[in-house]
Formats: sequence, C-alpha cells, structure tokens
Amino acid sequence: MQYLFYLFAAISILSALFVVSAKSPINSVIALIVCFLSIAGHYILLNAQFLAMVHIIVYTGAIMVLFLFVIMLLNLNQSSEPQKKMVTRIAAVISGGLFLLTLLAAVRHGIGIAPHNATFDPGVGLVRSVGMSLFQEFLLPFEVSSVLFLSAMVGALMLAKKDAPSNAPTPYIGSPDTVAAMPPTMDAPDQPNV
Amino acid sequence: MELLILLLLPFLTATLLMVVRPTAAAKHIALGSTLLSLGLVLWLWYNWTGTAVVAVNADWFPQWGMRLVLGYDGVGLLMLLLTTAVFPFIIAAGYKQNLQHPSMVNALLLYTQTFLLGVFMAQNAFLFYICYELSLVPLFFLLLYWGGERRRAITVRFFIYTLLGGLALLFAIAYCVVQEPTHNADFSALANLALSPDTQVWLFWALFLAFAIKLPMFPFHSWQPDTYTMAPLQGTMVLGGVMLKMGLYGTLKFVFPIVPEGVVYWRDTVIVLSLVGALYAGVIAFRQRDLKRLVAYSSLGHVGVLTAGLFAWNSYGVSGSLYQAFAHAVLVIGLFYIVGAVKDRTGTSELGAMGGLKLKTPRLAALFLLVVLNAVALPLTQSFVGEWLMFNGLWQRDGWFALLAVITIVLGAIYMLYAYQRVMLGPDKWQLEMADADRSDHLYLVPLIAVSLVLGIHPAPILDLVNAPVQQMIDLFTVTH
Amino acid sequence: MVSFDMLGKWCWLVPAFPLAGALINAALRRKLGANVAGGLATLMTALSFVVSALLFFGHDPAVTPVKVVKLFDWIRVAGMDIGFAFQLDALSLTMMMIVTGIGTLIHLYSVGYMHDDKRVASFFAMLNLFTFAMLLLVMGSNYVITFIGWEGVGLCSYLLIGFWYTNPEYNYAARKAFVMNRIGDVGVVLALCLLFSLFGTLDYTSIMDQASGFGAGNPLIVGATLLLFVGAMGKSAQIPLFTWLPDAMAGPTPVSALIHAATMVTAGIFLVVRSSVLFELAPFTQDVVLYVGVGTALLAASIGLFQNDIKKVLAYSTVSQLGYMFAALGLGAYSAGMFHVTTHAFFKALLFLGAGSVIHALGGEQDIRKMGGLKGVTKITHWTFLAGTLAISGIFPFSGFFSKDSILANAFAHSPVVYALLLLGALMTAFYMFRLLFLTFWGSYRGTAHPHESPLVITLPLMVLAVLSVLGGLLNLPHLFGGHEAMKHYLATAAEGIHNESLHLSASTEWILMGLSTGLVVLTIVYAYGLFVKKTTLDGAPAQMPALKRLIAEKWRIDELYAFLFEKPYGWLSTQFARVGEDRIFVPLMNGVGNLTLRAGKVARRLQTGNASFYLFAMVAGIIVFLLITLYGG
Amino acid sequence: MEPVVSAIRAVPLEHYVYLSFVLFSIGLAGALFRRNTIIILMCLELMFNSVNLLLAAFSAHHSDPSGQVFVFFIMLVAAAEVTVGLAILVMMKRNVDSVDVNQLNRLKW
Amino acid sequence: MSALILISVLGVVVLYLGLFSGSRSGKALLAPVAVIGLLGALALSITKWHMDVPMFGGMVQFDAVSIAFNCALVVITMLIFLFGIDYYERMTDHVAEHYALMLFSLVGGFLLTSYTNLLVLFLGIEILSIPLYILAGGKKKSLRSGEASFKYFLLGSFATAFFLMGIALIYGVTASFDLARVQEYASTNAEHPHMLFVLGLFFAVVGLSFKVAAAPFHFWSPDVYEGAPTLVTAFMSTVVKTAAFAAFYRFVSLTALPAALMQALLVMTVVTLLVGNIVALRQSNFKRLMAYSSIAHSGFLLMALLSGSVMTAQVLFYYTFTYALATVGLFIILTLAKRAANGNESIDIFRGLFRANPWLAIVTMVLLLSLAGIPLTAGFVAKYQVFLLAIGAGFIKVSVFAVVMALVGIYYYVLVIREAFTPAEDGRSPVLVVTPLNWLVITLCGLSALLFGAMPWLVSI
Repeated sequence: MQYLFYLFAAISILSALFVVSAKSPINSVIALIVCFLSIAGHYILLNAQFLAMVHIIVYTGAIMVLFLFVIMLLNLNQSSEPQKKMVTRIAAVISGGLFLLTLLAAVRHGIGIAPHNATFDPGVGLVRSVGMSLFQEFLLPFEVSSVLFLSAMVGALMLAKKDAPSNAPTPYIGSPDTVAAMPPTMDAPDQPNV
Repeated sequence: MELLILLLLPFLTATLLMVVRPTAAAKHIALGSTLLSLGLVLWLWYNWTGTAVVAVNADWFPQWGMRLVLGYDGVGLLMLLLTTAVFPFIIAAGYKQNLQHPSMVNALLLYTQTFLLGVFMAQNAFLFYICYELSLVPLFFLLLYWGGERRRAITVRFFIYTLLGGLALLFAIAYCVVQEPTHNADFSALANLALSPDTQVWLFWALFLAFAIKLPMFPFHSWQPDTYTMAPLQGTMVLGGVMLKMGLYGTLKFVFPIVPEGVVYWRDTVIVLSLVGALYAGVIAFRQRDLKRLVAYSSLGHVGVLTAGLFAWNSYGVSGSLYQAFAHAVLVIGLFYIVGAVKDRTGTSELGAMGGLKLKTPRLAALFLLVVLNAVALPLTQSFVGEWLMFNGLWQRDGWFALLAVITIVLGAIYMLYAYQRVMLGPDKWQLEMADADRSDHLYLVPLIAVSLVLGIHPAPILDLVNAPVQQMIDLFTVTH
Repeated sequence: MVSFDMLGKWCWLVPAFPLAGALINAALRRKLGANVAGGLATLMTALSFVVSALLFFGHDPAVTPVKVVKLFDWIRVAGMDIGFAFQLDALSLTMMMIVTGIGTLIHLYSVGYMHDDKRVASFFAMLNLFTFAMLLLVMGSNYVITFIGWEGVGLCSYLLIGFWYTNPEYNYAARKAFVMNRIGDVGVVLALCLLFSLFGTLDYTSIMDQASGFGAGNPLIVGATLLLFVGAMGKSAQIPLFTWLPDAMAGPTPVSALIHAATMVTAGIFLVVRSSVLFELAPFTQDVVLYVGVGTALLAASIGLFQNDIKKVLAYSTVSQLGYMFAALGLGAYSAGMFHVTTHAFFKALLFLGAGSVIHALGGEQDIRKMGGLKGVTKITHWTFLAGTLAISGIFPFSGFFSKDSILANAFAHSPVVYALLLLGALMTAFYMFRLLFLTFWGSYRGTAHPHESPLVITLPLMVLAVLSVLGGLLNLPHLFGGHEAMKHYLATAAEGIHNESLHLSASTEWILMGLSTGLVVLTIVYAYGLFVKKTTLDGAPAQMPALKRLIAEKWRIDELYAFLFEKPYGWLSTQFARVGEDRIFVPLMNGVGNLTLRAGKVARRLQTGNASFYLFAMVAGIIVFLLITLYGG
Repeated sequence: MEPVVSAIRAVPLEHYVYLSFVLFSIGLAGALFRRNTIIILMCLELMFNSVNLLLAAFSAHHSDPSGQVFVFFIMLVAAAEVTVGLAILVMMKRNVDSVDVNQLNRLKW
Repeated sequence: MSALILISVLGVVVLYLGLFSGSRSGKALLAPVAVIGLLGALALSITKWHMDVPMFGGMVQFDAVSIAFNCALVVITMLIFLFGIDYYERMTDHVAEHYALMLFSLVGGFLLTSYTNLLVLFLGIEILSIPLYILAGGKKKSLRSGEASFKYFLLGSFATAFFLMGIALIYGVTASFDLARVQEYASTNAEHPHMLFVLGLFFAVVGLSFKVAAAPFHFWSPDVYEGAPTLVTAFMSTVVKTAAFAAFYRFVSLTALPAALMQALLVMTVVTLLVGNIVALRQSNFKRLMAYSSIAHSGFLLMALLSGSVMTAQVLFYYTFTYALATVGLFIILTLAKRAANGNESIDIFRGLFRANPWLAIVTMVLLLSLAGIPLTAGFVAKYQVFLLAIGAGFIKVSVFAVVMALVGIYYYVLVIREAFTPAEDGRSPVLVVTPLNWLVITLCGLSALLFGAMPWLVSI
C-alpha cells in the first residue's frame, strides 16, 4: 500500500515541475491543482483526513480559484511571457539544485528521530483530536488569527478597490510619478501630497 | 564646587549668547566670562596645597562605569590654567577681525572652552571621553561657517579623522571597563588594573591613537596644516593653543598609567616618530609660501619634540614637556595673532608678496621679533626652559634622540628668522599706507611676551606645580621596571 | 676700599647697568635724541666698568680664589637644580674688565660714529644688551648661565649685523651668523646634557672638583670636550664655521670692533679655558683644537692677503688671530691664549675703530684701492692705526709681540712644524696688515671724497686703545724681560689648566726664536713697503689674477662651496618634502582611504539592482553560504 | 486500522523529508526562474505546501496533533497572504500595465 | 494581554469611525481616538507589569522584557499617530484603514515580544507583516509605493516560507512548538544537536534576520523604505524593527543557539555592518539613507544580541527605543522639509534649514548625532553599551570592525548635518510649515535623545 506514496510523490513532483515550466499561467494553475491534490493524497495516507479535507477546500477550492479568477480578470493568459535571460534561468536552476543538495547533505546520514509517542494513535489525524488541541492548546492563535484575516480583508479591499479620482492637489510640474505610464528606469520623487 | 562653577560659567554664558544673540556686546560678554574663569583658576592655584583634589564624586550610570568625578592634580591644574589663560586671548583676537554673527562665534568658542575644561578636570575615563569628543562639535561649526576656502571638505575630513582616534579610544575604554572587575572607569580604578603585557602592547595603540592624531604625531599629522590654514584665526588658536594639549594630557592620564608595559614596549618608536616628524616639519616650514601654514608647520615641529620629551619618561623629559605645553600655547597664540595682524594690514599671508613691513610698522615688527625669540627658544624665554629639560630628558634616554631634538632648534632658527625677514625686513614692498601696532595690539601681545619672559626667568611656579604628578609617573616606571 | 666679599654681593650690578640702559633706550627709542641715548648707554657701561674695576682690584686670589654669588633658583626639577648665580674669579674678572673697559670706549666711539643714524637709540639699546649678555657669559657660575649669555650675544650680533635692515644682503649675513652659531650651539647643548649626565651638575666649581675622578682620555670626557669645541668653533669662527664672521662686517663698524673682534668671538676661547680641566683630560680634543686653530690661522691669513675691503681684511685677520688663540689652547698654553685674547682685544678693537674712523672720514668708502695718503689728513687715526698694526705684527715692544711670542714658544716646544706654520701665519699677518696700512694712509690719495679727521669723541678711544696696545705686554711680562708673567699666575688661580702649564725652554732658545720671528717680520714689512709704497700695486678684478691667487682672493670659494653643499640642498629638501612628502604621500594617503571607502560605497550600491528576482537570488545565495558555514564551518 | 498503521510505518520518514525538500526546492527554483509574478506566487504556495507536507509527516510520525494544527494555521495565513498578494498584483497591473517582475525597478541603488 | 485585546478592538473601532471619515470632522476624530486608546493600552501594559506567568497554555508570557518592549512600541506608535493627524490632512480616502492597519500590525508586535510558542511567533510575524505589505502600497497612485509594496510582499513571503521550513524541522525533532520543550531539547543534547534541529534553527533565524533586515536579507528594506509613504516608513523602521528584535532576542535567548550557528550569525553581523554603512555613504535620497543606516544599526544590535549576556535585553531595549525615537523625529522633519521642497527627498533639501528654522535644525543635529553616536546623546550610550557587551563576549575583532564602521556611519550623518547648517546658495532657504503638534513631537524626540543620553537609567527594564 505504501506504493501509493511513491505514486503520489511522483505525481506531485512532476506536476510541480510542470508548474514551474509551463508557458501559460492557466496550465501552471492546473498543474498546481494536480500537485495539491496529490499532496492531499499524502495527507490521507498519513491518516490526516481532516487536514486533507481542509487542504482541498482551502487550496483547491479557494486559493487556486482565486488565482484563476485574477488571471481571467487581468487577462494575463498571454502565453508569451517574456523569458528571462538564459544565464538567469540556469542560475536559478543551479541555485535551486544547490539548495536541495545542501539540504540533502545535511540529512545524508538518515534521520534517526525516535517517535515522540511510541505507540501510534490512529485517531490523531481525525477531526476530534485536531479540534481538541486546536480549541484547548491553540486557542489564542486561533483567536488572534482573526486579526490577521481582518487586516488582510481590509487591505485587500483598500488596495484592489478602484478609487474615485481623488481631489488631491495635482502633482507639481514634472512629477512623472503618476498613473501615466513612464519609462521603467525613471527615478522620480514622490507626489507632493504627503 | 569651584569646578562646577568653572564648568558652568562658560556654558551658561554661551547659551545666553545663543539665545539673546547680541551683536555688539557679544565679545565683551564672552571676554568677561573667560576672564572670570581665569580668575577662578588663579584662585584655585592660589589655594593649591600640592595634593590632588577631587571635588565632585557622584554616580551617574555606574553599571557601565559612567561616574561623575571631577578633580585635578598638578598637571590638571596646569592644564586648567593654560586653558583659562589662553581663552581670553582667543576671544580678544575676535575684536580685530569682525566676523559675521559674533554672538555665535563667541558662543561656540565658549562651548569649546567648557568641554576643554571638562576634559582637564574629569577623573573618570568616560567623562573624559565625552568632553573630549564634544569639544569637537562646536569647533566643527566654527570651521564650517567661518573657515577659509575648501572649508566644507576640510572640516569634515578633520572631524572624521579626529573621531577615528576618538572611537579607538572609546573601544579601549570599553575594553578596560570590561576588564575592570567592578566596571569602574575612574582613572584611579583603571590605573591599577594590571593587564597582561601582550594585551598592553596592542591596547597601547588603541589608547594612544586618539592622542597621536590630536597632537598630531608624525604619521598622523596630515590633517593639521590644511585645517590650521583654513580655520578662522580663533579656531586655529583653539586648535593649536589648547586642543593639542588634550593629546598630551590624555597620553599622561590614559596611556602611561593603564598600559605602562605597552609604553615601555613602544616608547622608542614613538620618540623616533615624533622627532622625525619634528625635523620633517621644521624642514618643510622653511619653504612654505603662506605665513599661517608656516606657523602651522612650526607648531607641528614643536609638538614633535613635546611628545618625544614626554615619552622619554624621566623627570626632566616629562616636566619639560609639560612646561613646554604651556609655553607653546603662549607662543602659538602670539604667532597666530601676528599672522592675523599682518594679514589685516597687507590683506594677504603670502610670504612671497611681503617685505619691508618694518618701515611702516616698526612697533609690530618689534613685537613680532620678541615672539620669534620665544619661538627659537632663546634662553630666558619660556621655550628654552622646556626645551632644555626635554633635551636632558631625551639625552638620559639616548644621546641620539637628544641630537635629533637639538637639531630642531637650528631648523627653528632657520625658518623663523626667514619668515621674520621675509615679512618685516628688506626694502619696502607696500606702497600703501598702513597703521602701526596700536594700543590694542600691545595690550594683546605684551602680556603674552611678558609671560613668556617672566616664566622663562622664573619657571619655578609651573615646575613646582607638576613636580608631584611627574614624580608619580616616574615611580610608575620604576614599578614597571 | 670696600672689601671684596661685601662688594661681591653687588656684582649683579655689573650686568644690571647695561641691561637697564638697554631697556631704557629700547623703551624710549623714539623719544631720546642721539646724544642722550649714546650718553646714557656709555654711562651705563662705564658704571659697570667701574664696578668691575672695583671688584677686580679688590680681588685677592690668595684669599678668595673663587666667589660664587647666587641670585635665585632658576630651573629646579627633581634631580636638577640650576641656580642663577655668578662666579667671580680671576678669569671672569679679567674678561669683565676687557668687556666693560673696551665696551665703554666703543660706546663712546659710537656716540660719534652713529650720530646721524635715525635709529641710534635702538642701536645703543642693542649694544647695551650685548654688553649685558656678554657679561652673563663670562660671569655665569655654571654652563647654563654661560649659555644664556652665549645665545644672547648671538642674538645681539644678529640684530646688529642686520641693523640696516633694508638691505637684504645684510639680513642674509645676519641670519647666516645666527644660524651658524646655532649649529655650534647644538654642540654646546649636547655637551651640557652629557656633562650633566656625567656630573649631575653644571656648576663650574663642582665639576672642577669631580673632574679629577675621571682618568685622562676618558671617552665621555673627550666627547664632551669635542662637543664644547664645536660650539666654540661656531662662536669663534673656526674652520668650518668661520664664513659668517667676514660677512658680519655688514654691521656698523663699532659693532665689528666690539662684537666681532674684541669680545664675542673670544667667547669660544673663554669657554675652553673655563673647561680647561676637562680639556686637560682629553688629549685627543686638544690635538683637534690645535690643528683646527693652526688651519684657521693660516687659511684666514691667506685670504686676508688679497682683500681690498678694509674691514674684510681686518675680519680675516681676526679669524686668523682666533686661530692662533685656539692653537695656544690646543698646546695647553691657556695663559698664552688668554693673554693673546687680551692684547688682541686691544689692538684689534683699535684697528677696527681706526678703520671706522677712516670710513667715517671718507664718507663710507671701504675699498682700500680708493684710499691712500690719509696720514696727512687724519693724523691721530694714522698714528694709532700704526700702533695697532705694529702690535698685531708682533714688533717689540708692542703688546702683540709678547702674546704672540709666548704662543710661538709653546708651539716650538710642542713641535717645530707647528711653530713653522704659525710663524708663516705671523708673516702673512704682518704682510697684509702693512699692505692695509700703506695703501690706506701712505702714498697718494686715490679717492674722490674729501677726507677729514674725525671728532675727538671718535679719536679719544683710539688714543686710549693705542696706549693699551702699546703697553699691553706689561700685563704678562715674561721673565726674560724681568717680568714674572703676572697675568698667568693670576689666571692660574681660576683655571686648573693654567696651573698645570709648564714650558721647558732654555732662555737662549727663546731669545733665538724671538730674534728669528722679529727679523722675518721686519723683512716682510720691508717687502710690503717696497710693494705698496714705492710702487703702489693694486689688484684688479680677480678675473685677471693667476689661478691660485684668484682662488685665494675669492676666499677659496668656500662660501660657494657651502652654498652648494648645504643651502641649496636644504631648500631643495624643503620643497621636496612639501611636494612629495605632503602632497604626494601623506595627504593623498589620508584622502585615499576616505575616497576608497566612498568608491566602495559607489560600487556596493550597485548591488541594489532594484530587480526583485535578483534579491531572491541574493537571499538564496546567502542562505546557502550561511548554511554551509553552519554545517561545516562551525 | 492495522493496514493504515502498517502503511504509515512502512514509508520511512526520510522519504517524506526528501519529498518535501524536493518540492520546496522546485518552488524556490521556480520563484527565481519565472518573471510572471502570478506564477511566482504559485511557486511560493508550492513551497508552503511542501512545509505542510513535512509537518503532517512529522505529526504522524510523532502521532502528535499539534503539527496538523500548525498546518491548519499555515493554510489560513497562506490564504490571507494570497488575498493580499493578488490585491497588490491587481493594483500593480492597474498602475503599470504589466505583471513582469523586471518591470519593477524604479527603486534601486 | 488585556492591552493586546484593547488594541485589536481599537483597530476595529477606528475602522468603524472610518465609515464617517468622509467628512473632515470624522477624519479629525481618528487619530485622537487611536491615541487615547493607545494610552489606555500603555496603562494596561504597565499595570500588568508583574503578571509574569505563562498564558493560554504556554502560548505567550508577558515578562518584564516583553512589557517593556510593548510600552516602547505603544509610545512610538503614539508619536507617529500624533504626527499622522497632520500627515493625513492632505489624504482623502482610506485614512481609517491606515490607522487600523498600523494598530493591527502593532498587535503582531505585541505577540512577537511575548510569544513562548513557535506558532505564536509565526502568527505574530504574519500579523505584523501583512498590514505592512498593504500600508507600503498605501499611496495607490504612486508607482513607487506599489512597487515597494509588491517587493516587500514577495520577499516577505519568500522569507516566511523558509521560516516555516525551519519551524517544521524543529518540530520534527522536538515534536513540539513549545519553546520550553525546544529549549529542553537543546540543553539536553547541546553538544550533538540533531542535524535537522540545527537546520531548523537556522531557517528560523533566516526568517527573523529578514525581518530585521540583516544582510544579505536586507535587500527589501531600502526599496521599501523609499517607496512606502513616509509615515509608514517611519513605522516600519521603528515599531517593526523594535518588535522584530524583541522577537529575535526571545528566540535566541529561549533556544540556545549552537556554536556553529553563532559563527554564521557573527559573519552575518559583519556583512550587515559593512553593507549598511558602506552603501549609505553614497545615498542622496534621505529615506534610502535612513534605510541603510537602519541596516547598519541592525548590525550593531545583532552584535549585542549575540553577546548573550544578562544585560542583552536591557541594551537591546535601550538601543532600539532610543534609535526609534530619533528616527521618528527625523522622518517627521523630513516630511516637513519635503513638503517645502515640493516633494523632493534628496539630502540637500535640508540646506539652509538653520537659517529657516534654527530650532528644527538644532533638533535635526541632535537626532543625527544620536544616530551617529556622539556623546551626551542616547545613541552614544547605546553604542557604548553594545561595545561593552561585544567585548565582554570576546568579539574583539568584530567590535574593532564595528568601531571602524561606526566611524563610516558618522561620516554620512555629518554630511546631512553639514547640509542643514550650510546656508542655501541663493540665500533663499526653504519655508517650513510646522504645526504646533509637530513641533511638540519633534521637540520631544530631540529632548529625549539628550535626556536618555544624560540619564540612561530612565530607559531600563
């Protein structure tokens, strides 16, 4: 049955690679969804059903949809993304590889970690135990994360909302730092309205 | 108590000037305050019993050794005397050349005086350091605003270069405080933390660098000529008259007691460097085109011998060096004042353009000559006593040192007389009319000359003052060896 | 007659009077008229002469050979106590007599000579100041006090040489004199340091006492004496430091007479005699002194042969006479040296003043080729000058004869070669002195001015000095002539060296020597007479002379040599230090560090490319590096 | 439940660690690799998920629920971040008509 | 704890007020309310001074250190808000959001000062950062603001990923997020810690170093500082930095770092000092200059952090607090000068300041001198203490290097001072409009720099 693990592992790695390499964003999104699903599979293998559910709901259901939505909204699906220079791409791959190597080198002698609870409790991953620890041990973080969401919400609204043209004093002559497009290497001072 | 008054008097006066900003009265007020502090110090001197005084002794931030300890021993008193004696002249020098914003100028000068006094009465390394650095700040603005050409660049350079030493000193202090079991930074405490010889050998430079730059000692002198030349007259006087004495005093207070082994290890190096510097400066001074610059180099030369004398580390050398510190202050003030006077009359300090001024201004010439005599260390002038003692001190260390040191008086004679001749003697180069030295000039220079002569004939007051502390230093050496 | 001890306490009056005169004259230099100023100065010097005379005659060496009068502590630190004290003994008293005595005369003379100068008061102030300094020099009871005077006279000589300050050459001459003296002073200061480290004191008396503790030829003593002699070279214009003295003639003539003939230049001899004990212990130094002295005597005399400036001739003769004195000291004949100092003071002062009178008479003319036949006009000057000339040439019974003869005798006792050389010098002296005399006073007048005899105030000192230079010999009349070398015995009470003197020559030998020298001198004079009176041969420009003569006439080109060897290189060095040392090395070094840092900043800020993915790169790179450090570096 | 246990125990922990490392590195490389900001965001998500996987594996290994709780929180945060990130993206797209990282170089040096 | 709740609630309240902030009066109300609320929070924190017990099952613990830091955070935020009244005068929309977001991120700061559980640390960082991502983009029409926001977000979440990886590994080894357990593990096998544990600590440290902008994880800060609205920059360089260092200190002190990691961190310190100071030398834009200078200061703070002495907390607190005060003052002055100079941010807008407004110039001088570490200012005492700690810990070479770097630092501060005190060429010096409130805040900062310099014990835990 553990062959499933290797199957999922293969899927997730391949799809991840596809995410990175795909030309069109849409394809990468799809690939990422696949990857997530395979990870969900891992969760189930790990007997963390609750986590698997949440994972599918949050990621596949929410986040990825959001991605798709934005892509559509901004109509970013032109597959002609200007490629980076070859050098940088190679450098990217190399540094990624190096990083991986260092990590693996760190654990090359295997990891003899004794399980904290010797006797395996199959109920760990179930809603019950998770819920218990969430609302007993981790109550504070749970509460506090509301602040996180609140600010994220407020922020998202504030940024994404299209303002009515504000009655701010017009920028001083020669201030290129307005919405108008401008040469990318312009090093211009800020609006005087602050 | 007196010390606090002494410290607060100039500070408050300066603040007053800053706030009220009088234009006409400013210099009078400043002069008054400096004279008062002079009087105060004279009174201290009058009551001087020969034993070191600790007037204030309070905790400040003791866990890092920051304590308020004010006091003075013979040397400290000498330095206080020097500072307060010189500052009235520095202020008075402002009477002739009317700079913009006189209140600012005088305020800055008074602030400088405050911190200089602080340096000389601080008995806690930390306090010393604070005043040491702060004394730079007012000077920075003085130079920045009223300096000559290229002042922006030179001022910052001077500031940074001096701070380099300052930070090294801070590091050294921190090091010592860490080593000191009770984290006490009083000189008394630091004096008897016995660091390992190896430590002392490198710590020596951390401690000494600041003073070597301030003095300045030979390889670290390169900021000095430009700064002296560029600075406004009064600024130059402060720098040459008092500031560099901080270097001497600091060396005495920090280097010798804390790292005697280091001194033993490095003293000959320092002596040689200083003497080489003295000769170097003496030679350069001869062909300087600018009178002020020439005086700057001459001061460099004197200081070289001064440092060497100190590091000879015997009673003659040290007391000579201290005595010479006083003499040098008097001398430098006089010289720079004359430079200013000449510049006021001719509008330049270019030696090339000068000549025959004596025909127009015989009195000024005579005064100049008298100052020059002090500069060439003629016997019965102050400088001779100091030089003589230092020569003996150096001889005790090594005959060759003495030889190098003595040669400097020949060089001194060469460039000083040359300068005097170029400015005063020879056929008249100035077709324009110019005023001879007037009463104020006499009021200014005659006291200086008088001091230099009186103390040259009767040096005992000063020498007795520094006798005891010098003896301590020598004992220090005998303890070390 | 007040007792010596009581009067001794007042010996400080001796220098005090001239000092007072100097101060008053300096202070009121604009108010005082010429005569008042001069009168005051002269009076002051005369007063101190009176006091010195009282002391001198009151002094009985048998009773109190040495009296030290301490005024106050001067420099006192742990281990060093230098008192401001005067020492009265035969030596100092003798010098005091000379200084004040001749000083008074020259002051008097100057009243007339400087009468028309604008800055006459300043002149007298300086002259008084010089007297003061010179008195300190001779009266000091320890080396440091002497050194005060030593430097003081240097200063006054500087001031007086450059008295006419609008002339750059004079200023240059003044500076040259001062600097050369300073070079000598280096030696003195070092010698003092060494002596102090040896004896722990610098008082003459205690050094005299302790000196015996050192064996002869002790290297330290030798070193000290050599250093002292360096100082003496500078002050007394010996090879190699003699070139300043001829230039010093730029000063007014009385100055040349007082400072550069009679008194200051003999300070070197005085110093050596003072330290005779030490020199006795240093045979090597004595030889050095001897040879330098002889060399100087000959060199200077040779230059004197062809000089045409009346004062220059006298100047070189002074140098050569000083050479004689040093030769005497080198021979250990201190008394002879001092004796010659005294007589030389008389006749050389006389000669200079005479020359001054001549110059005064001719309205400033100094070239002897434009003189001649003055003996008709300026009678007194001529006769006195003649006396001086005879004295310096060593004709019996003039003072010079005795002094020079005793030196020659000692020289012969030491080695015939030295004797021969010195004799040669004597002949040259006779030649150029008579050349001078003849060209100036005899023959026919070749100038344009209208000569006239000087006033009494000028001639009076001449006459007094003439008398002295005629009778000066009596002061130290040798046994041969029934005398008993009074001066020698007197000085012996003060200077150890003189005490040890011993001259072993049979009377016959001495007679022969005298006869020889006198005879040769007379012959020389006759030769000179033939050359300059019979047919007055005048030198043209050096250009037409034969090579050797030209070389000599151009003073062996020594000034040029020094200029080439020292002055130019020094100037070059100074400029190079400024150009290379400062502008190329130190300042750039300082700026360089700063600029380097700034440039580093300029470069480093390029790292901040503004490209987000580069930042990511950088982070990853950093992580990898630090990871490696963590895993393997630690 | 036995098979489950055996299954979980059968797969050695190492393999989970390696897997998550690999995924993490891929995400990292991608983040460096791509210019399209959207895709960079996706790569970040990938990295988060690799961490999640790791945590889950550990929690199963120790049979300790807190690990899974942490994963839960990471998801929350990720969601929030994505929201904000996309908002910023939208704003950016609105200002400079591009989502290319290299277009963002007005601020430099 | 109650303070934390109060602030969160305050944020919500401010948001509600924001509904009415269309009207000027509504807007004018925001800052006062916020400030009053903060005062309350301050009071609460101080009263809770001695409640030094673990809370919420060992999630947080408000010990003296954290309380002190909390108070510092609140005070600084208050100063910024006080200035905000004037700052947002010109701004029409989203003012309430700005306040609210700052308050929220302050909540994150609180968590960072007091966490005892890695999860709380993580959440704290996020709650601190996410509002800032948004605030950085606060000026929506400004390209630079947007760019800053995006860069901050991108790099920030990238760092977060590493941070999470670290936590995961730590958990993997210790089977817990509780720092007590972690410390226990660390102490039990201190000599041979598990490789993954070291790795985990390392990644966690990387995440924190990113927050404190230590090289080479500093790249975000100059760009973000420059691009973000000045007020936000002020907030970031003070509150965020303080909180981040508090967190860092807590992490380092609660989990004894292995020697190898210490080594790496020392290297990081050196690099940070170097980059910060050297690059700052050639900055013409004042905000950028401040960014680099703050990087440099991070270097000094890291030195203190690593010294691991009993005084470390004290020193860090003193240093960060005084630094923050000086920085806030400078940023306010910058804003005023910037207005006068019509939006220009380069250093030479200060030219002629002394003529125009002597007092302001003098305060500027004091603040800059404090940053430079000239005696009698707080900055000097701070630096001195850092040196003492470093030397005490035996980092002789590093502290020598730090001394040199301090000198370099003095140079660029002095350049600004020089500008402020050189009269403008055309004699026309800028006209600064200083409202009384601003004047008060600025003066407060200046005086505190002197006061705390003269009486360091005033700022102690």
